Amino acid sequence: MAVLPPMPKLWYRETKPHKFCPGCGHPLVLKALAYAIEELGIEDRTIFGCDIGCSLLAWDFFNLDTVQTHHGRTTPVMVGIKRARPELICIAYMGDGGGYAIGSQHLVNAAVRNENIMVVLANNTVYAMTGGQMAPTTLPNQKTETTPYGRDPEKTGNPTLGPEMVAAITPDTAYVARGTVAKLGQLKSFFKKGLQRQIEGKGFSFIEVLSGCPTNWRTNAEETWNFLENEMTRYFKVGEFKVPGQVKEDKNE
Amino acid sequence: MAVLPPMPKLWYRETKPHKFCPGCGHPLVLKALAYAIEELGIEDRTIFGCDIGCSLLAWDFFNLDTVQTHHGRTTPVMVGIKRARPELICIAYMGDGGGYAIGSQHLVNAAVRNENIMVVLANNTVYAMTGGQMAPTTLPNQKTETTPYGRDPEKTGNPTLGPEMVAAITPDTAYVARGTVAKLGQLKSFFKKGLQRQIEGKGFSFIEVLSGCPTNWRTNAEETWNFLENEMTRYFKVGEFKVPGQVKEDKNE
Amino acid sequence: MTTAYKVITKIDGKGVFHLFPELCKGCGLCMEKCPVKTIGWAKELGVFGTPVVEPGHGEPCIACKTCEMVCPDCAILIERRKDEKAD
Amino acid sequence: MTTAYKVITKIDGKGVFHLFPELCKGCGLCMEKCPVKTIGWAKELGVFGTPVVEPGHGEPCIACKTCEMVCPDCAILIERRKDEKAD
Amino acid sequence: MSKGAKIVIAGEGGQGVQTIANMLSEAAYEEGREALYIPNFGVEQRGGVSVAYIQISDEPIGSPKFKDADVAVALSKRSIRRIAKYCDKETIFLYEGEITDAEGEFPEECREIIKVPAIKIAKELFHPKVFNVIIMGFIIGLTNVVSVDTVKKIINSQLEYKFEKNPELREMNHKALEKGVELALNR
Amino acid sequence: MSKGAKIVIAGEGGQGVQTIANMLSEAAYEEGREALYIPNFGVEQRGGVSVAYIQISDEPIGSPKFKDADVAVALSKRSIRRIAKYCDKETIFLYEGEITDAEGEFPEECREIIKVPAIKIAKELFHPKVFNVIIMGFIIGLTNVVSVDTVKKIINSQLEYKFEKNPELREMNHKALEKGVELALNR
Amino acid sequence: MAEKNLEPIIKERRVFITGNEAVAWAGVAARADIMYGYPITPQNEIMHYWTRLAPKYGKGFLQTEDEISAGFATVGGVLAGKRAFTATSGPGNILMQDSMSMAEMMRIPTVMIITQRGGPSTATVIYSQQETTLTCFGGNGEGIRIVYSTASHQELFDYTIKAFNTAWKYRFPTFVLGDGYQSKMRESLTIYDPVERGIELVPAEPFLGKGGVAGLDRPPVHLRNTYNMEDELYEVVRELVDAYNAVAHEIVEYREMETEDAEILIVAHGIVSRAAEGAVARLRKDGYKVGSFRPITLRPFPAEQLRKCADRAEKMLVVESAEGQLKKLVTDAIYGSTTPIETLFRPGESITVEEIISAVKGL
Amino acid sequence: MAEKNLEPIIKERRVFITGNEAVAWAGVAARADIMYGYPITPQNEIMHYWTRLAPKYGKGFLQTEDEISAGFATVGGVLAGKRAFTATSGPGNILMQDSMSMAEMMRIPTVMIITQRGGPSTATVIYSQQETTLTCFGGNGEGIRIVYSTASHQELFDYTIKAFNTAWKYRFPTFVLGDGYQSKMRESLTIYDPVERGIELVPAEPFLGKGGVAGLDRPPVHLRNTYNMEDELYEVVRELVDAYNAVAHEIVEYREMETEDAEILIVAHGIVSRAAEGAVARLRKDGYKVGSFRPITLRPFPAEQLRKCADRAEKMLVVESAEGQLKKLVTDAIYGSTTPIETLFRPGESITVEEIISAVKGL
Ligand SMILES: Cc1ncc(C[n+]2csc(CCOP(=O)(O)OP(=O)(O)O)c2C)c(N)n1
Ligand SMILES: Cc1ncc(C[n+]2csc(CCOP(=O)(O)OP(=O)(O)O)c2C)c(N)n1
Ligand code: SF4
Ligand code: SF4
Ligand code: SF4
Ligand code: SF4
Ligand code: SF4
Ligand code: SF4
Ligand SMILES: [Mg+2]
Ligand SMILES: [Mg+2]
Repeated sequence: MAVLPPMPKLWYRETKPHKFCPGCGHPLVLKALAYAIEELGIEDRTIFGCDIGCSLLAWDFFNLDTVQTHHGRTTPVMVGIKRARPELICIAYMGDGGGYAIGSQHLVNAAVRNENIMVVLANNTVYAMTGGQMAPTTLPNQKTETTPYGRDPEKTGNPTLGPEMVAAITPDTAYVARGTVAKLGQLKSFFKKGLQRQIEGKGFSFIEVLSGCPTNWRTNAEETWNFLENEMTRYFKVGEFKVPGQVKEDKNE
Repeated sequence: MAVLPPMPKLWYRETKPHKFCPGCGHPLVLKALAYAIEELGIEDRTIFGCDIGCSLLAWDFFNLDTVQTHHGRTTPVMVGIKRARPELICIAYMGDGGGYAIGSQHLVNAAVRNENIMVVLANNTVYAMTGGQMAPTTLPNQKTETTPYGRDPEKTGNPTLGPEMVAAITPDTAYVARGTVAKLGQLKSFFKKGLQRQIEGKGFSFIEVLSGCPTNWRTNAEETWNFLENEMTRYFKVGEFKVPGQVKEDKNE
Repeated sequence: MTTAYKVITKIDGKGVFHLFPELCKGCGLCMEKCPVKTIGWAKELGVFGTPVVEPGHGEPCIACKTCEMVCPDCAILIERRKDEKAD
Repeated sequence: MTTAYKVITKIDGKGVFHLFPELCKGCGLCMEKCPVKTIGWAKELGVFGTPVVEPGHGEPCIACKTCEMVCPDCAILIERRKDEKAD
Repeated sequence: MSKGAKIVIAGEGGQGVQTIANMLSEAAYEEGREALYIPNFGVEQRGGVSVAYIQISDEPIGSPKFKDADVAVALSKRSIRRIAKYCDKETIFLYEGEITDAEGEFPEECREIIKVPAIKIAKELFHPKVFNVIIMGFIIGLTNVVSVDTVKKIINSQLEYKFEKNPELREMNHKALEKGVELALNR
Repeated sequence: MSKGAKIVIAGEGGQGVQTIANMLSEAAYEEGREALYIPNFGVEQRGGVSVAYIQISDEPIGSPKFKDADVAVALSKRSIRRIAKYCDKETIFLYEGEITDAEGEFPEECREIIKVPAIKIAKELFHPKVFNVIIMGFIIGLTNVVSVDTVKKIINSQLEYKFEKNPELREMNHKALEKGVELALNR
Repeated sequence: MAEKNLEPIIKERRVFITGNEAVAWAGVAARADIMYGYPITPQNEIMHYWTRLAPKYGKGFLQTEDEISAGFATVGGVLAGKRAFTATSGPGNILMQDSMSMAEMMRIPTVMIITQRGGPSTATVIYSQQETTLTCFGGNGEGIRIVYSTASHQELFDYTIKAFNTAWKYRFPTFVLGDGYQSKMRESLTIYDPVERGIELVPAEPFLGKGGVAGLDRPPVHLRNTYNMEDELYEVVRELVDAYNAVAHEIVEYREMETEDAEILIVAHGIVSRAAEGAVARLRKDGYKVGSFRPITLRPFPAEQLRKCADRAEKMLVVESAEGQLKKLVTDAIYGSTTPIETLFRPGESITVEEIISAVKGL
Repeated sequence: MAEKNLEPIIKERRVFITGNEAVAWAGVAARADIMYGYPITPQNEIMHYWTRLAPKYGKGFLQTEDEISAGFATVGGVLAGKRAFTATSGPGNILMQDSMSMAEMMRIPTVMIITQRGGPSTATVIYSQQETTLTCFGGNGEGIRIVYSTASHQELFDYTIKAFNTAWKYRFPTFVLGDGYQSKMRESLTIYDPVERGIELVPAEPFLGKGGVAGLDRPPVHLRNTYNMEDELYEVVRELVDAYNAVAHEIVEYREMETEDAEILIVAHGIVSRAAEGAVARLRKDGYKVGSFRPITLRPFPAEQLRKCADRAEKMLVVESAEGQLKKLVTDAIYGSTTPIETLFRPGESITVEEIISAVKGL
């Protein structure tokens, strides 16, 4: 038997090597996601939607019916699909720019309405596809193409804390977590929990993933891991923010 | 001396009686706001911006330079003004539809960036100007023109909790509160605190106000007060959510 | 900028109840909030052709000014009848 | 749908290190994560014309499969040399 | 004028302008005529003058609005100005009898200006609320554009829910309608 | 061909295509000529073939892209296909000497096809990294479109920061450039 | 899609309703499955009626957070294989152009009802024909779409049904253009079940989620609207344009009145064409040789048909409640014709029979 | 706005830079105060250079959450009396139309740079002329705006400066149209300080926050874009259109080449006009009587000027990297002319001198 690359079955081989840069975090997210879907056995009814941003490079990534949408608009497209055909499992995949900036109204309102879809957001602290501008998640003092002297929180605020925000506005049945490509096993389990919610018709799940962008960070492998595991985690706590059943916050009513 | 109506000095008399319906909450919000501005003595540099929604009826309401913008776009217009002329005090006035639905990306991102403006949002649980459709704040089971059989939280989620959300994403220097037209004195004090933040250059303030819409609620005066004071407050807690200095939540770093 | 307003003045309890019919839209919010329920419909018509309000329909006015405060149209001005302080 | 892939197989410590040069983009992520630092640059070139990786640059491989997991391109397959269970 | 009519009615919100406009057009539709009724609307939910444009015809109807009303009706003083522009020298202009000091606002040219004391008569004979039905009757008497019977049928079906609670109302409305027609015929 | 030239260069990201394209065009600008350089770009940040279009002329330059390159240069195998369409019968087609088995991809018609063993020579005489400079020299030798001296000046100013750290690099780059010119002249 | 149930979905009957109500009923009649929408005057009552009808007919509705979302959710619904539609106006129409550009690029058969209001900007909620250019060519594209401009409640009903058929048959985004008057006014029309009348309903089919395991039973569907190279894109757009042009002649619709011997040709669309036809009728009585031409499809435009009438006439009068938006369609369609064009432009305001008559008399 | 400081803000010099860099420098030269923007290829480097230049020249920058916000924030900046501008492309251009419609309605002198990319939809990030219609007529309005279509880096620089002057002088939203090639390519141009060259900079003035206490020292400023009645709106739009038409002749710009005796007239705008002019030069050498006409302002369009040339020619060839967007401007401008129009449309793709030559030869 020929030795074959250890690719998830769900990865569409005809398009591999994929289009992401060397060392990119996106394919790692998509690896964990593939395993989660395979383990749940929902390949036959899962629809994948990707945003504009480097996530668009995943438009032909999976053995899944896939639609590449517009910058920030993957959430409404997937909501539209889900509302039309609730039997489909819908996953919206986007970057931090797509989810927290231009598409934030969709994220917030899909969360509030408890839409029965899963949103996966790759947080790489920059607008990667457009060449490394400031994103809502850019760290204080981080240099980007539009903060050439470092992001000044006095002028542009602190990084957006997405899962924290979504947890604050979703009902108890929702699932909200932040994973990282540095912990793929954990990430897979987060995805499975989120998808499980959807399978059960229990509503919205949101998983942010800390993800590397060596190209725009201009980092080598060591620096990439360091930024991911040490710099980013100082602001972005990895873990679960809302697990159905485990109610943390006090609630009105 | 002729007896004169007890109007705030800041109300522009040429346009009174104003254009709001009998019993509307908007003018009560604008009464408290007027007193707050007068008491702070910032009439000479305050710019008022109103949204499309019944708030647009305030386009000629005040003795203040005023701009009526687009539905949901008052926040960015006021941010644009403030960034261009930081010496001006900028107040963005909008409804729950304008702020939590179509303009939610602006609200969220202005909050995260800690823009040095004040956003005032009148929550009347409906899209009033367009004739009473469901708003993000419509109460469970509340009948509206687009939820003719009552809002079903299973299908469209629970009411948006705006100040709770904004408190979750703003820095400690921000001011976040929810007032009600049923407590005008308290409301005025919330406005003053928010404006004080801005005067000091300390950043974003957000005040949601529970506000009546007898026209679309189809309520008489008694029912209006009852809905405002009893129904709405079951979901929407009146009070301060973020007062600089009084840190409540645990924070990352 | 001082425009002259028509005013209907009625005295009740401790209060001098000034009502500006060109402003009153007859919403009734004041009525509901009056602690002594003295406010009721008058026969005069307001700006929208609907009845305005007047005191004298319940216990005497205590000049608490609640009605003045809650009127969305600033159509009521309350003065204390005696030389008590107004606030 | 099974495409044949070129493979470079090298043995190191407990591991059989299969590297697929048509997939490896030479990012080095695997190298950094190897607990025994056995991964280093090879002289063979990968899909982008940059060097691929190989074992043998540090302590012997313990077949932990970390490199396999962290490779964004699924360019490494690790097999245990002995008849130990693979996972 | 029995063939068709263009009618514009204006008044304050709450005076029942749209109600009678709707009934008139619905009656014409019921009689198999072409009818088009368009309410005015603006950004405000309430306040402001309420205007209704009605066209009844035996031929397809063109633009929903028109500049040459056959009948123009003003129910309140400030509504006069809003409809004056729809009047030409063929227009019969009606105004409510309680409107005073408004001569300056009247349309510059029109065939006839008629004061209709509908509120007064309604108060005297029926109830102030049905003054708009008297006006409707007056319009019918004037134009003959729909039959009184059809309008009664429409009144019955549209106000059914009210009449159920209070059957005397039916009679009152029918009477008011007839009174209006009578006023027009005896003008 | 001294008057002007249309040059298209393609290779893998990292081979230095845009660097030499930029230098060539900047040199022409420096010499007071009209010059236009446009890099290709797509949605991907990396990966994919990197293409550069250069035009140097004494007259105003029209479209930034062209279909009739004077010189077309392929530095990697899969870049050949990307530039074949810019070749016509006047085009001189250059390809890097290490490319093998690519004959099928070559442009259908062109004036001349030349293999330039730049990588080999760079490895032997200098350092693999300067193979693109040899290519640049070859283009200059072929077209004479800018002077070697100007290009050296541009190399000096653009790589200043590198040369400061490692002064030998300057000499190496200059030599590589000259070697390229020489190769072209002796072809 | 064809009904098992032999009962007509709507009992054929004559009704006296508003245009918005007619559209909601037409949606039911067309077997639309789901509506996505965001409130905006004057289209609101389409949603109001739909939300009342939807549960009775087992249909879906989602009120989204804005028009951007409504447009993209509609795209999603269609991709999922459902007869999805939306409705909007004015500023909402602007915001939906982004999703409609996507639909244009990917040939997604969206259906959208536009009830024009005054412009530019928020302007008025009442009426205009100022969204003609926007609806025909909005977005960063080439207007590869179908636009029906309706003039009566009957047409609103008929063309809303037809829009679903056209969209699914040709796979171009399809628009039904109306206006605020039509939305709010009441006039009579006949509502009916198209199936009962023998009108075949073109079935909807899923683009995504076609069944089977993607990559196992069939190749996965991978849809995109982004390309890396300009020549790739050119091919795509060329194909789109060619496909569109190839079927345009099947799609064009128009209406002529007394054009045979018309010396003066009035051109108008939508509700203004009713005033134009009214004017023609009256002017003919007065002996004027006037005719009218009304494009029903604004995209594709009945160019050849208009050119014929135009060439016969001595003068044309383009009449619209906008500042030359129809005129641009006309001049582009019949360029080369030498019949002079006069105009009556009333941006944001209605145009009456009388005004057209006096404009014609003043020519 | 005039400088106290006698130092020129930019030392006049010849540079070899990208178009995006040229725009950023032009912003500085024009004394722009603040830029609001959202990333989109190919305009990104305008922001990149601006954020590097801004602190040095005491200028502001805000990266907003989307283009909707960037457009409306620009409106805000202008209302506050600052020379504010923004830049975008493609889908971003669609999203900014809402704010530009507001600017159109309220005569807010916004300045916006458009670097066209492929369409429809996300398409490509590279190049096109497919945003011509969108930029000229986007939104629910009548295109009451000024659009300069540039063809070189020098023009990008010159017209960006000019745009601020035009905008503030006439108070119409003003657009500088470029494309992705121009954004990314390098060619030479001269940058300079317009003040030093004696170009007067029209001062900006606040619409809001004019000083004094509103309602005490002066009436408050109350700005709106919403009206209650259609006749009110009609008056507003009429006034806008009239004001625009009255000054259009002062604004129009165009460029002719060899049109005097041209039998064939090539019409092209933007960077394609360079290929057109190149083709004319070469064809003339071969004895072809060819000329070219290039509208520099697409809004207002140099209609009379083009008509003159068109009437002299035997044939016209409209050439554009879009499917007839320029052609529609042309046919509307010169309707009545009988010179036949042939076309060379390459939506989303560049057009070379050679292609134009062979198109002309094939006529
Ligand atoms: C409406 C619109 N605005 C802007 C863009 C340009 N754009 C494409 S990708 C992108 C940034 C993507 O950043 P993010 O969402 O963080 O994804 P990443 O590339 O970092 O994975 C932007 C702004 C666009 N395509 N459409
Ligand atoms: C882009 C756009 N979409 C929709 C509308 C229509 N619209 C006007 S007001 C309004 C609702 C306003 O509701 P809210 O913001 O809650 O204010 P309220 O009237 O309740 O005070 C809507 C949807 C619009 N003007 N513009
Ligand atoms: S630019 Fe960054 S995020 Fe995009 S593919 Fe490359 S590494 Fe990944
Ligand atoms: S509709 Fe409601 S919110 Fe609007 S003015 Fe009337 S009462 Fe106030
Ligand atoms: S002042 Fe107080 S007591 Fe007197 S009428 Fe008003 S609310 Fe009633
Ligand atoms: S609250 Fe004001 S407007 Fe309402 S009834 Fe009382 S006095 Fe009149
Ligand atoms: S399996 Fe583990 S020890 Fe072996 S090379 Fe990979 S990471 Fe290193
Ligand atoms: S992680 Fe994968 S792609 Fe990167 S160097 Fe290692 S094997 Fe190659
Ligand atoms: Mg990102
Ligand atoms: Mg509301």
